[in-house]
Amino acid sequence: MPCDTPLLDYHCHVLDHRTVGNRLKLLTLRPVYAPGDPEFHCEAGQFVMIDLPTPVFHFRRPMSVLTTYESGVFEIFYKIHGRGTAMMAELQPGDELNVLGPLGNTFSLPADPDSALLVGGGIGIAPLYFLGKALKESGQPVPSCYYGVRSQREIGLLEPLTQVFGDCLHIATDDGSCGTPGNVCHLLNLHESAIRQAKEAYICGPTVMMKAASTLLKTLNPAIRTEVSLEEHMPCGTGACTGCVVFRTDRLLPSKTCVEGPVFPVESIVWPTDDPFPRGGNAEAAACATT
Amino acid sequence: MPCDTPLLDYHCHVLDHRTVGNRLKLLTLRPVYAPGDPEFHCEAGQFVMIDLPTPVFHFRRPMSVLTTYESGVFEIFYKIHGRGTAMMAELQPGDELNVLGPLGNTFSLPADPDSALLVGGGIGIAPLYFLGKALKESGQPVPSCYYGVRSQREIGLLEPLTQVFGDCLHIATDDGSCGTPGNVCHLLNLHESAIRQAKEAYICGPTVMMKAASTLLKTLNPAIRTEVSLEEHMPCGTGACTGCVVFRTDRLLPSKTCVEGPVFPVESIVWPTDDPFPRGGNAEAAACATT
Amino acid sequence: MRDDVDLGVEIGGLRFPSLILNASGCFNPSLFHRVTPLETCLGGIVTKTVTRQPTPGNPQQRTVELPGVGMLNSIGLQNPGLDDFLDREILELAQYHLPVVLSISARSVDEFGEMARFVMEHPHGDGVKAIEVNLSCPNIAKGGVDFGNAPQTVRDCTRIVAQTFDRPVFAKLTPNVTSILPVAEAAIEGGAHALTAINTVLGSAIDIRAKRPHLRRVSGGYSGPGIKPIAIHAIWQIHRHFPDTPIIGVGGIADAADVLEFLMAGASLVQVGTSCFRDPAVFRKIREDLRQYCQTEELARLGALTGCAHGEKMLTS
Amino acid sequence: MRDDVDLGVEIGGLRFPSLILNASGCFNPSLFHRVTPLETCLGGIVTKTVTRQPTPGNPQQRTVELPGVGMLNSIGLQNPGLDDFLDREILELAQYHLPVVLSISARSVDEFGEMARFVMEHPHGDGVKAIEVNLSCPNIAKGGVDFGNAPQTVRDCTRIVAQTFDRPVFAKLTPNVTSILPVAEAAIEGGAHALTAINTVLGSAIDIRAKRPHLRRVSGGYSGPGIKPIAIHAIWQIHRHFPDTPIIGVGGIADAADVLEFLMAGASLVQVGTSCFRDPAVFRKIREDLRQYCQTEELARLGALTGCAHGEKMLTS
Ligand SMILES: Cc1cc2nc3c(=O)[nH]c(=O)nc-3n(C[C@H](O)[C@H](O)[C@H](O)COP(=O)(O)OP(=O)(O)OC[C@H]3O[C@@H](n4cnc5c(N)ncnc54)[C@H](O)[C@@H]3O)c2cc1C
Ligand SMILES: Cc1cc2nc3c(=O)[nH]c(=O)nc-3n(C[C@H](O)[C@H](O)[C@H](O)COP(=O)(O)OP(=O)(O)OC[C@H]3O[C@@H](n4cnc5c(N)ncnc54)[C@H](O)[C@@H]3O)c2cc1C
Ligand SMILES: Cc1cc2nc3c(=O)[nH]c(=O)nc-3n(C[C@H](O)[C@H](O)[C@H](O)COP(=O)(O)O)c2cc1C
Ligand SMILES: Cc1cc2nc3c(=O)[nH]c(=O)nc-3n(C[C@H](O)[C@H](O)[C@H](O)COP(=O)(O)O)c2cc1C
Ligand code: FES
Ligand code: FES
Repeated sequence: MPCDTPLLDYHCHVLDHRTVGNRLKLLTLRPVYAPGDPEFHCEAGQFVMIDLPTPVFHFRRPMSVLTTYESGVFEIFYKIHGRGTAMMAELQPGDELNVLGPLGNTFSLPADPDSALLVGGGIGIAPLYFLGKALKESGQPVPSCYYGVRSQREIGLLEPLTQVFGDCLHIATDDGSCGTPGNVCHLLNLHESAIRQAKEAYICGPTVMMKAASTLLKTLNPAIRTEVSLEEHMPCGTGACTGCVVFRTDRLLPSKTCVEGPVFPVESIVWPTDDPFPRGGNAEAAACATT
Repeated sequence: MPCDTPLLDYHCHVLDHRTVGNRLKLLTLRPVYAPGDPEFHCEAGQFVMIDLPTPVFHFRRPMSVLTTYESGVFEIFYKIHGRGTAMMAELQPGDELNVLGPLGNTFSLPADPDSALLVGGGIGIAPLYFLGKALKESGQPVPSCYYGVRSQREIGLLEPLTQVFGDCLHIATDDGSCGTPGNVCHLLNLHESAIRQAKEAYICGPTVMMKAASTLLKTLNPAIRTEVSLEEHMPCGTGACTGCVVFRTDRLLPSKTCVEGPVFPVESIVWPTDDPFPRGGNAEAAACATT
Repeated sequence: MRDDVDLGVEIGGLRFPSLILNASGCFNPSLFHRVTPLETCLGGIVTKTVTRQPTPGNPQQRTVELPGVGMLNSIGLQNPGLDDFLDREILELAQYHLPVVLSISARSVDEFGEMARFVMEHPHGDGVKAIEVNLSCPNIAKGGVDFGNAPQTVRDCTRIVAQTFDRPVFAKLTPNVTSILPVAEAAIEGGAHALTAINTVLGSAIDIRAKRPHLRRVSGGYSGPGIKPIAIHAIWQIHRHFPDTPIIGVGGIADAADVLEFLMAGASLVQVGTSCFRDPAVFRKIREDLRQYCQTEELARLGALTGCAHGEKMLTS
Repeated sequence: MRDDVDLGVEIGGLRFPSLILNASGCFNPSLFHRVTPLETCLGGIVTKTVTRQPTPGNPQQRTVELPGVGMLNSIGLQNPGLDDFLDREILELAQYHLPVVLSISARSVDEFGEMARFVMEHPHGDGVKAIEVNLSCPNIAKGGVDFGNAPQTVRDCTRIVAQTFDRPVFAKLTPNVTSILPVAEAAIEGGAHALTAINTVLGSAIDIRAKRPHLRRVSGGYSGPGIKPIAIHAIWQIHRHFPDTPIIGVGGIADAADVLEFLMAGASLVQVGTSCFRDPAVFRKIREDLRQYCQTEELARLGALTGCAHGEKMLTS
């Protein structure tokens, strides 16, 4: 059955755009609605595809929604990484851009928010912040948030995070400039008992970090249900290209991260290998052009 | 021998940019010199290659220099034609752009300026204005200028033209909205005696107009020496691509309009045919890719 | 100005209400339908390429953005297989009330025949209005050389499908050949009702920071604006030599002007692939602009433009 | 940071002080020298393709701008012929103190041999340090099919030049083939010291306003950024299968990052064509950026990058 939930390419105005850390930006967008347009609405874990302000051929950039406000105003928290985000960083208040969304699935709401763990790395904190804030605003207990970054300058959202998570916010920095020195696994190890009590965990961050953190959680608490939010390259974000897939443990065909994800139960996915030239000569196999 | 006259990609500031007619613009550019840079200098008939302000792949656009001032400030008089000139039309005072030049040859100075004829069509008037002004400023008599355009709104430079040519300026408009009704050949026919007395003529405008006008001049005055300034598509403007050629009556190989031209003695060139599919099946001949 | 413009076209007895289709493997009907109802912007739906068995496809990285010019993909024909398509997906597609073109690929000539037969015999098979034979896939019997590379295999694959399937068959040609004419001719001899041109162009890109290819499989299919000149060349040549065979033009189309270029070069229908990744509403925009063009040019039938750049045809409006 | 970076490379005993050359037919030494002295930015000069006799070339329109992706050309090998080149032009080129690579094209295998012999015997012939055999030209004996399209003719043309000419011979390959490997292999068998890849890609474009092709000859050679993925694919494949044969990479290079991509894919030298039309100073910019890269990466020899994306090689700096 064709789904009839409207999905829109929202024409947005930049309301605010500020630097909040080392190459970290906070972008506030206000959708300009045409008559009949549904208000922009989204949930924790979902993302949008941001069109870049250039006539040059490009893919849109997938970005998690950090938070939404009245009238569908929403925020994106992003890191200047390559050419696309560098272009985004030039946006000025008043500038216009197209944002397709909301896309993807959502985190499943924790049965027991009190004991739930949010584990974030770098800009992976965005959807976890959304989840924490949503729980808090709906009057639920706030989960603990474990956040690992390189250094203090990489945090960006310290104030809003503190506002939402209060004492439940735990930060680790590689260089020890804020919170616990070390990576997020060191931090988790320090909170072993919380982990053992938790029923649910939500992880978002770089792949290596998600892999390590989910393994650690599983070791400490074999019964924990962990969801991870994956970051695959997304040419379309709309399930059209089959480019963004993740292989699954429970089925033959890999899943499109943009429509079946980005959130997956960790035990259902096969972590992508980091070896660009796997043994067996795959790298030199004649490419199948259309594909 | 490698020629050592410096040729520069002048970094220019837009000093002024105004609309002077129907899709007609006058662009004033000021070269910003680095230490040691030669001052921008050019002569009647020469042109520059204007880089477009876009990251998108494109060719530069060839434009005649209309006139030069102190410190190498110069003007371009152009018509908004396609995508490149439309982009140029967006330039604001203070904007920067790169201009390679001066390029091409010059008109040969008339032995007898007094009787010389300048015949212009549309934006082809630019190099002729340069020639007239240069002669006047060097204290020589001013040639007659015959200028054909569609209508009054297409003239653009009425005031400067009047200043340079005074009574020697003759205008024809297709719709009769200014000067003599009809095209430039009608106008020339009305000045038969001037044509018969002339030793030299200089023509610049659309190909059909140049072809017709030069034929008329030759008929009325077989001894007249006519130079035409050609408008070929110019990918490089620097003699690198061999794309801008015109076939010659006096040699086997065609000439590059950008380095051997744009000015040619009319009897030495073969007018390009307008038939896109000449008889003989050329159009379907297997293309030679590298070429 | 006329407002009774006909944007449609008929091929092999099958009528497409508009000559704009999606390209195989670059589309998601259910999600795109939420952006623009498909009936209002497409003339038909081309499925992603389906194989006999479910195919998991290639490992990541499968795609690369090539700024300015397009992209590379090496998806590896991921699809749930023909059973799943006919049991399930074809029923979903029926909801859009558009002709469905099934793109198929196989590992041998016989398997192509088997797939066509399977469609004929399946209770939902009549939902398939035409088959597009994707020839850009490796022929296992010939050591993995693509079927599309040689006239003989193009002829054989097309023929077995055309002989088995009683509706129109389109042969989708690869541009990765010395000349497209022998393979086009072979497909026509094999009974193709139309030729789809072009599939992706072989290309590669290196990640200079990582000092390795972007794609895990090194090379992949190049698509997007950068292949448009190659597609136009292919279509021009095919239309010049086989003017009676309709061409479905594809490769780099991003706007209505591109569609006009394809039609004038000789295409009867067009498909839009890569450019809908950036803009899922591109089909609607193209359709609106083409309708506008026909009105301004007083053209009753957009399809009348097909091949008009070849010069010898009169343009009837 | 080191400032003794070596940007040069040696092929078949011939040393190029820098691995950045111009591409054949896209350059004007005398005028570009006025923008940047050639010795300071180029490693050698490749001539436009010269034929035995003067060749007037094709009628206008010869070029089309393809916004964003590149251009088409159908120049038709216009050149004043080998006599003029050796009598006059070679003397002018001598002033730049750079190795001169003569690009040649002929209408038959024998004529290729005749041209090589002519160079050997001409009093100014020793100014030619290498010959690049342009195989993208029609073989009159084979009804106008390009020499570059078939291994046999590639081998024959290369061999006759390599047997006659006592300095390095480069075979310039066309990408318009089903696979570049057989023609690459044929050129190596014929005695090529290096392979230049790639020449232009066949393409076309329609002027939708005029309803006719932009080029008088309809199709032409596609060059510029849009062909870079095709060139990288070709170079990757050649280097993979013939790692001992140096490759001169060409196709869409516009900046230093592009050059790095070509080197890592397997090129030993590169040529820059279309992008110098917009910016004649592009050679200098590329050279400066590459020197900068080597300094930052502590690379003593830029050429050490050749093929490093293939993974099995150690990167020696
Ligand atoms: C569902 C989802 C949500 C995301 N949310 C955020 C967020 O909230 N904040 C944030 O800063 N980043 C987020 N990312 C990552 C972000 O999309 C990339 O950092 C960004 O696309 C990089 O683009 P670029 O042009 O700067 O980099 P380039 O390297 O120049 O991009 C080249 C191509 O690779 C893709 N790409 C490169 N890195 C990544 C990556 N890490 N993930 C996905 N695609 C990549 C780009 O989209 C582009 O197609 C998210 C990614 C996904 C998939
Ligand atoms: C030596 C010379 C001097 C010129 N001087 C002037 C001048 O002073 N004022 C002025 O308005 N125009 C002048 N022109 C014409 C001007 O170059 C074109 O109008 C302009 O290039 C059109 O660009 P576009 O992007 O607007 O058109 P498009 O049609 O979008 O351009 C597409 C391509 O075709 C080329 N092209 C299109 N029309 C022409 C043309 N008529 N001549 C040359 N190339 C063309 C463009 O340069 C570009 O490469 C001159 C041309 C030449 C060769
Ligand atoms: C991600 C992707 C997947 C594709 N999958 C298929 C496919 O399954 N079958 C097929 O015949 N073509 C496939 N193609 C090729 C397209 O249908 C089309 O021929 C090609 O991309 C050129 O058109 P475009 O430039 O508009 O994308 C695919 C292309 C892309 C980009
Ligand atoms: C205008 C033009 C003329 C060319 N002439 C020749 C030529 O005479 N001989 C040749 O071998 N290649 C010729 N080429 C091909 C180039 O040398 C080069 O292989 C191709 O353009 C790809 O490189 P690029 O994208 O950097 O231009 C020509 C290319 C262009 C654009
Ligand atoms: S990004 Fe295209 S299918 Fe997910
Ligand atoms: S414009 Fe390139 S040679 Fe004249």
